[in-house]
Amino acid sequence: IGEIRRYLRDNNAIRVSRSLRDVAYKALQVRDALASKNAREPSVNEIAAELKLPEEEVVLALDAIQEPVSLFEPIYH
Amino acid sequence: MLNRFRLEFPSRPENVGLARVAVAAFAAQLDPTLEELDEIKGAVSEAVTNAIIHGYGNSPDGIVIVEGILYGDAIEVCVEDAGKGMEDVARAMEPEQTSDPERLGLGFTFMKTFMDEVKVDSVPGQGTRVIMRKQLATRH
Amino acid sequence: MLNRFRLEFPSRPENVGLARVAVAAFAAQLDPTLEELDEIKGAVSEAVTNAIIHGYGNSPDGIVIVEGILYGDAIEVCVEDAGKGMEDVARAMEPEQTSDPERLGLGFTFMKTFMDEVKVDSVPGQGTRVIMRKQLATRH
Ligand SMILES: Nc1ncnc2c1ncn2[C@@H]1O[C@H](COP(=O)(O)OP(=O)(O)O)[C@@H](O)[C@H]1O
Ligand SMILES: Nc1ncnc2c1ncn2[C@@H]1O[C@H](COP(=O)(O)OP(=O)(O)O)[C@@H](O)[C@H]1O
Ligand SMILES: [Mg+2]
Ligand SMILES: [Mg+2]
Repeated sequence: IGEIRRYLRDNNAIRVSRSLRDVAYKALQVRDALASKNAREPSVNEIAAELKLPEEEVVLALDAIQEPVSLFEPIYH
Repeated sequence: MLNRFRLEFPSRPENVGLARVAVAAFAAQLDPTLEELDEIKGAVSEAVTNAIIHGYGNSPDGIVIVEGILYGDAIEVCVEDAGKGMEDVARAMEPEQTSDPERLGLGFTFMKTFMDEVKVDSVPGQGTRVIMRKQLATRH
Repeated sequence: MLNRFRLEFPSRPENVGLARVAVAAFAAQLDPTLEELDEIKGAVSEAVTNAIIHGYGNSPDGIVIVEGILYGDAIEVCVEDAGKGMEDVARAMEPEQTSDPERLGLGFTFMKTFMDEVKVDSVPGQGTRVIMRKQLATRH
């Protein structure tokens, strides 16, 4: 059982589910914390490491709280 | 068929994450639950990892193709490689079957657990195509 | 060239998000800041939106191709359609130039602001290819 659990964790097959919004807001909090601590913008890797998540999961989560289409121009009027 | 995509990338381990989130962003169009989304992502990780390590023997020069198709409330995901293929697919899909003693041989078992249907076409020396389908709970 | 991908999908507005996430997940391999990531995503959104609404005139039957290539600390993103193309690319790229009076005509301006280089190849009646490159700040 322990071996399977480790396998699952290492292979990212199962993780404790956190909502994308939850991850995104945590990522933004961590970004602010790291930015003031290091006096520079943190990278996605640094934020992901802090959250113990793969970086592409952070990317996916951040996109989920973004506008659905073009940032600047609506696709339909 | 409502929508579809096709993604191609070299067989590098860092692209497993790309495949996983591309399928997740696509599946999100069906408004899945978080759990359904994690299951789809888990199945994609297993299939793409297999293409890279078994299909191409960890060489970064192969091409992996991931396709997604939406049908009503179902998603179909295909993962294809042009790698070494399998002699006996039915056997390879059994739990704890692995050609690598360091591995657990549970990849196909997870794919079958996470998805409703898993079909595998494989030709030795030519490659493998894994076709997975999942029906999402209708909430509309 | 370190890594690359190719993504194809039909010209449906819901696929703008798929393209944006795929490029962002791929760009994450270069370890960008969130700001760099947002700029890349913004540029991709504009180019893919243009392919859908201008290239294919909002018809969902066209195919949009998005490619990403990593070179050292730079990323190149190409967005291609086989739609109606442009007669005068230089003019279309000027700020506030639009063929649709309801739009702002700032898409190319944003692409040029967000990325270091933007090149456009377009043939009337054949299609358009937008090639964008961004050098990321080196932090290693
Ligand atoms: N794409 C593939 N190409 C060639 N062989 C494969 C492929 N996918 C799976 N296999 C074979 O099937 C076996 C079982 O796969 P899996 O259940 O994922 O277990 P594991 O990856 O832990 O070995 C592998 O050990 C390998 O021999
Ligand atoms: N992929 C494309 N195919 C055909 N025409 C295009 C394409 N992309 C842009 N254009 C033309 O260039 C113009 C300017 O584009 P852009 O700066 O994004 O402004 P907008 O989309 O607001 O019109 C568009 O109005 C359109 O006429
Ligand atoms: Mg496996
Ligand atoms: Mg535009």
